[in-house]
Amino acid sequence: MWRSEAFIMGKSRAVRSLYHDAIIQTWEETMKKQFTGSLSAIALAVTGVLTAPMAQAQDYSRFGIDSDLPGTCNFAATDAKDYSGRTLNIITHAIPVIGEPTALHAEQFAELTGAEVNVVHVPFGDLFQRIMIPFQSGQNAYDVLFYGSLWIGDFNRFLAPVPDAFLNSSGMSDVTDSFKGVATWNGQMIQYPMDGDRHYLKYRTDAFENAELQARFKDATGRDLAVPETWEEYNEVAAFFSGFDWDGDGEVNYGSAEVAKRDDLMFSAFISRAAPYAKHPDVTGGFFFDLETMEPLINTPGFVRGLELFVDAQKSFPPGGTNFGLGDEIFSFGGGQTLMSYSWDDAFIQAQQEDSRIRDMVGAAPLPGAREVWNRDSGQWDNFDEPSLAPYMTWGWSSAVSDMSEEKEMAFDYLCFFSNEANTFHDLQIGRFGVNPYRDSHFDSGFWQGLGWDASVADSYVKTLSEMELSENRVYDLRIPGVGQFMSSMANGVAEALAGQKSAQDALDDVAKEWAGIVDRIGEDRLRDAYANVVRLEDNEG
Amino acid sequence: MLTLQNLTTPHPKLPLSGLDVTFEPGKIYTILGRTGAGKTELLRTLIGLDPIAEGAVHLDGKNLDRTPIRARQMAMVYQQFINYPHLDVLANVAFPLRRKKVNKIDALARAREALELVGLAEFETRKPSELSGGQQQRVALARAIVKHARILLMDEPLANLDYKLREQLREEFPRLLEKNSDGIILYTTTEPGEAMQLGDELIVMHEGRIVAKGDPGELFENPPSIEVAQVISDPPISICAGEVKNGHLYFNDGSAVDETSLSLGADGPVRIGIRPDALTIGGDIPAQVTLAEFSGSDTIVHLRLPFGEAVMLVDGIREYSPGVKFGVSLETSALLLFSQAGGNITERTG
Amino acid sequence: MLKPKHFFLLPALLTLVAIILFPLIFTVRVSFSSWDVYQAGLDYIGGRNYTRVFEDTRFWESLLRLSSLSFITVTLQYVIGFALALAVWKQMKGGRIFRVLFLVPMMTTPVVMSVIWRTMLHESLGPANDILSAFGIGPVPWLSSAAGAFVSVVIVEVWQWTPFMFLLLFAGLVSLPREPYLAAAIDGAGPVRTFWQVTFPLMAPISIGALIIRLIEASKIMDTVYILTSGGPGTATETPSYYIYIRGLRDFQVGYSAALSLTYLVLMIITLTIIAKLLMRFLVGKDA
Amino acid sequence: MTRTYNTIKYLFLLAWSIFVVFPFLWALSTSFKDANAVTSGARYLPWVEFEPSLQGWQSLFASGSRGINIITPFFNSATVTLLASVISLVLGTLAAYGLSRYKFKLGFIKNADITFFFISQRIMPPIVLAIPFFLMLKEIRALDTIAGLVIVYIALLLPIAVWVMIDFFASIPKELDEMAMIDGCTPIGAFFRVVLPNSLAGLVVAGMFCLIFGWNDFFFAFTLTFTETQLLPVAIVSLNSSVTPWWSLSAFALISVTPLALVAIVVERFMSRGSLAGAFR
Repeated sequence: MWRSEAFIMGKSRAVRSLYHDAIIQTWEETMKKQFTGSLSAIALAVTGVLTAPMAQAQDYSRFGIDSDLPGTCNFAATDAKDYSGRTLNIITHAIPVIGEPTALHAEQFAELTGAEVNVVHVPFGDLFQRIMIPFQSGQNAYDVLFYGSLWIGDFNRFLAPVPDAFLNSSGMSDVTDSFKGVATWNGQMIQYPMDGDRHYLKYRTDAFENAELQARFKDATGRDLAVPETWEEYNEVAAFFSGFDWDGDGEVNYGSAEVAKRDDLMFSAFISRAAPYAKHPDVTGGFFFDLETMEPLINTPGFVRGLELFVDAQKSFPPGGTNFGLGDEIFSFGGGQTLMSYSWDDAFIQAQQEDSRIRDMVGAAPLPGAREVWNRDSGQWDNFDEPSLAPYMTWGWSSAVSDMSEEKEMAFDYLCFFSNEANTFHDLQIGRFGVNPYRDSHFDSGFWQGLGWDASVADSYVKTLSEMELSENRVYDLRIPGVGQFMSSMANGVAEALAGQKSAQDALDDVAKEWAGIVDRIGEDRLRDAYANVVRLEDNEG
Repeated sequence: MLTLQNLTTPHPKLPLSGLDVTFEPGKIYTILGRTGAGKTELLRTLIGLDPIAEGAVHLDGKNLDRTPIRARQMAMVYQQFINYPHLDVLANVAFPLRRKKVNKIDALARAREALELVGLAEFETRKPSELSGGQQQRVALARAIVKHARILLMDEPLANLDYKLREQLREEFPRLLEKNSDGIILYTTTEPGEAMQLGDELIVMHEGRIVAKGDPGELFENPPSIEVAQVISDPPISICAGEVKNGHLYFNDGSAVDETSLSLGADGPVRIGIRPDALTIGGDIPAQVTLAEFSGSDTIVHLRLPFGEAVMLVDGIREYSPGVKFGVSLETSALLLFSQAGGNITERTG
Repeated sequence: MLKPKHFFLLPALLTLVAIILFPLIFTVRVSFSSWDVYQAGLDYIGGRNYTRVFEDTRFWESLLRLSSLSFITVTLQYVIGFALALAVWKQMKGGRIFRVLFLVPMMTTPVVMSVIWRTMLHESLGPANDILSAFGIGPVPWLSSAAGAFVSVVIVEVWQWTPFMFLLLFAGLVSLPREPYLAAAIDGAGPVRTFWQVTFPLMAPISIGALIIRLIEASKIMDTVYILTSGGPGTATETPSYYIYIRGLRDFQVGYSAALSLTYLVLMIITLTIIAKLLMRFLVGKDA
Repeated sequence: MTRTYNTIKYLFLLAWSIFVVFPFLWALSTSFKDANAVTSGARYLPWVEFEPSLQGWQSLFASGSRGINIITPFFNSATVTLLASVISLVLGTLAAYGLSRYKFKLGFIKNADITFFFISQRIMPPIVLAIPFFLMLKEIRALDTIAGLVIVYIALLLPIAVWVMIDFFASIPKELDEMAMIDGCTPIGAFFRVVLPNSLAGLVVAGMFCLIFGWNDFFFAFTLTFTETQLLPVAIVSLNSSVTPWWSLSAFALISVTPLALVAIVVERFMSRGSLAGAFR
């Protein structure tokens, strides 16, 4: 059914080189032929009635898709629109993650509708300011924005709500509730879901299933080797597998690759590690802050424990591991250097590339949990027999339309087209695109097996992801104004602890102090209003 | 006619103070003075490069203070060999003419003529940097005279040349400057010989003031003051302390000068000037060499005499090691007498 | 009254003032406001931002770090640049190739070259440790230890900017007058004495210029830190401009970062002026 | 003695040359790698140690979604850099000449202060100016345009031009321009007819610095444009996604260094002729 990504890409590359010439010839004819059809479609679009036009026997395989799939914004529907002479400006992440599909679908959109579409690609670290400066200065710079969904707390004032027509689109109704929640602010959907991201554990099955290594592990620790269920276990396993060549490729292997570089998303690695210790399933009313008082909870024992374990894990990092950015982590795990890693899908997908040395030697599992969880209501550690998990729905990519845009309709049309059924299935298959499951229909092991994955790998992948959707103890990003300040302050404290400049407690105490300062400056009430949105999601009220 | 009235400049180190002097066309004025006497400053002020604090410069009665440099009808030759490095020799010389809107053909013709005059005709396509120092200065000279400026200013034009070239060019000057003979030529130098030889009139400067002006020979013979006496002779006139007592002249070691051609004034201390050629080897004044140096084909010997230090000029190149002692004699008829204040009080009988 | 001298100066001066005046005044104004990510606007909050700067140990630590970083890098650049210039000064075989080669690093984009360096210093995938391991050294924690990260930044800065020193010093050497060397040769001075008594003093003015300009540029060091270490590990390589960048554009605390910048600017101007005077005194032996 | 000295000298030169060249060789090698070749440890020789791939180079010339096409950014960069450099050079040269030949005084402000004002512009870290410049360009509707960037780059480059040219003019004897005025030039004419033609070496150096700092600026090109006016360094970071594409960046590093390496050859010419610091000595 589904062919391997490489095959499809190979095909699409060949097609691409051919179609450019062909398209130009056929385009004018097509335009003429469809002139009347287009007109009616425009009329429909203008009146805001978005229905799939009659299924035409149109072949869109030149766009690299197998076939157009039914859906509100499919190729045929988009083809029917005419935006010639109009311009759409898009800001997105660097190529390839999100950036490549943005550009790809922009090209397609331009070709189908006649619009001029400009795309600018920005590295993650500077994306926020590139969007924020024009927002704050009232400059209408971009119509469509792709960015980290956690910034909704800062951006919400500048975004256009998703119109009803799109809320009812076929693609949108398939989006899982948690990702609809991510896109919603004060009950209104202002982000357009096009990606689902979360952290999960990746590990090397070849090592865990190796009888000799299992025996050696047992000798050394007295415990059976198993995929870690708590972070203590994670550290222990990682430490054991550090410093020798356990996969026999001639290079020394290590236990854990983590994003530990301060300004490179390290904050989300830390949250993943700390969440199970700090997020008590029975405690409501805030994870980062006490919603009532807006007191920072960042220096409470749960977080401190998480940080101590993070610091401890460093001994299992590969050389340079304490300065790993996401890219290094992907290279390290995806390249077969390390036993385990946890972050977004990228490293997993990298490992599963067709030419990968460790293809089908990897497994996915939920992030480790904790057997002891800090209960801030009672002020003590509560014990759990089964490790308590606290899946971190770490920021995923999201998209939105600027409220200043003068081309809102076209902008939403583009986003809807971007995430139409055919495009989404195409994008999901390509690891480097960074588009990950976020619709109910994506949690299907058969789909991934179709890409050539082993059934066991695909099963563990889908199971892991969908279980997170079901968890009642999820942690969300701090989606409030100034999230960048909070996260950078936290990352700085964590980095100081990692570097041994401060103890975990001292570092987080200082972070808490800074956080209190930020709350003072931004205003407690403003933050509480925003944070309530997050707490509602976490407390499963949203 | 170029007139300076109480010309005073604000130069922070070497200001001119209160210069009053008139220059007449058709004459070469040599301005003699030591380094730092204000000679260059004078020329620069005349041409408008340096500002005036007080007083004025008039050309034919017209105050020049509003006249831009380029309109002052003056030409200048610098001590440094200043030519335009990016232009060839011919273009260098034609440059001022072209600025005066002389058409190109005429300008080049006149430039060639000037180059001919300075003897560089065959070098016209070279760049200045490809010429020797003397040749470079000839180019600069050609560029200065080609303009036929009313006033030609020459600021120690020979100072940076070696001895031989200097001699050679100096001898050529009268011929080279012939074309400008209806103008005013101001020529500064530190060398008395040069000043004597070239100047129709000699001006001596010292510390920003004009201390003497007049016929070169006359000034040489009878310098009006010690300041003048010291610069007007090369090697300089030596000054020793002395005293007039009872109608006799004594050096301060008590030795008497028995000279009847000098008429002496009242008793009291005086300063005695000894020209370098007044001393000759062989005599009964004990002398010890402190230093000997060559100047052209002469030898200048610095001596320690019983009554002070003095300089003696000896014909020819001679070796005198410091410390050597011999006797010298003094031609007392050539002595000059100055008051303590520095004024010339020499009076000669007969 | 417009004189010719104004014709020369004013176009540039007015252009620069026109371009820079608004940003400068704006920065001063905004430093007294609470402009932040949640609200853009020029309210007035007095000197609160400056009080915060004063208490911000991270900023002051970064300043200290910068002073040692720029002192070390600029000194190394100067010494190596001078040595290179002396080495290729006299006619020699292959001199041209060397000279062109030595200039090239300066021509490269720091952002991009820092990425290349980062790959070279990658502790398990890069050639630096690979080559050192052949000599039995390492693995060196280039970017993951405080000392290593500091050294890495120094290496990259030296690589990138020694050419600048080389260019200026070589140009200076070539234009030195000959006479003092003849005199030194007559005195029988050896190469070392000639260097200290003739070359070095003659090169003093150009040295001062080069040092000052490099200090100015080095104090803004940002691209290298950003790419190589992101200021880490911990805050081990965080420089003021990188810190201001984090506060200003990452955290988007526009008001506070303006206060930081102006404090930094004033400090830099004072420091550089003092350094310039000291250099003058030591190298030329007179006051500026 | 001389032999030993020469040996040391050549060893030193050789060592430094290797240090200088190594990153480029490494970049050259890396530009032909793919993710697999990169993640399998340090590899140097294509074919021998890894299977070369053209991925890095292709991504720089691919159009649209497959990478970036650096042709347009290349010309944008060239246009902005050249325009800003030429304007800065013209204005800076005039100002430097004025400052080196005339005395200015406005209250307590004198030449040295004006010179310092120019040079001090380089002390300001660029980050500080990002937002003010953004607002300013917004007012004059110059955001995301070549013109806007040129304006900002002038502020960046003018100080460099002034600094280099002041030093240079100090080495030209002032008697030269005086002579030109005596020979009938206006002060302005003296500058253009005599000083300027003899300033080529200084202009080359100042021009070189302008080109370097303009060509290599990343920050303003990044902050003050949206989608229309992409410059080269900004285009390349388009590829810097969560996986740092060592291969594309390496290929790009080699491309971006080429135009300025040619400048290095020109500069070396002037440098060796001894005409850079003092054309008249």
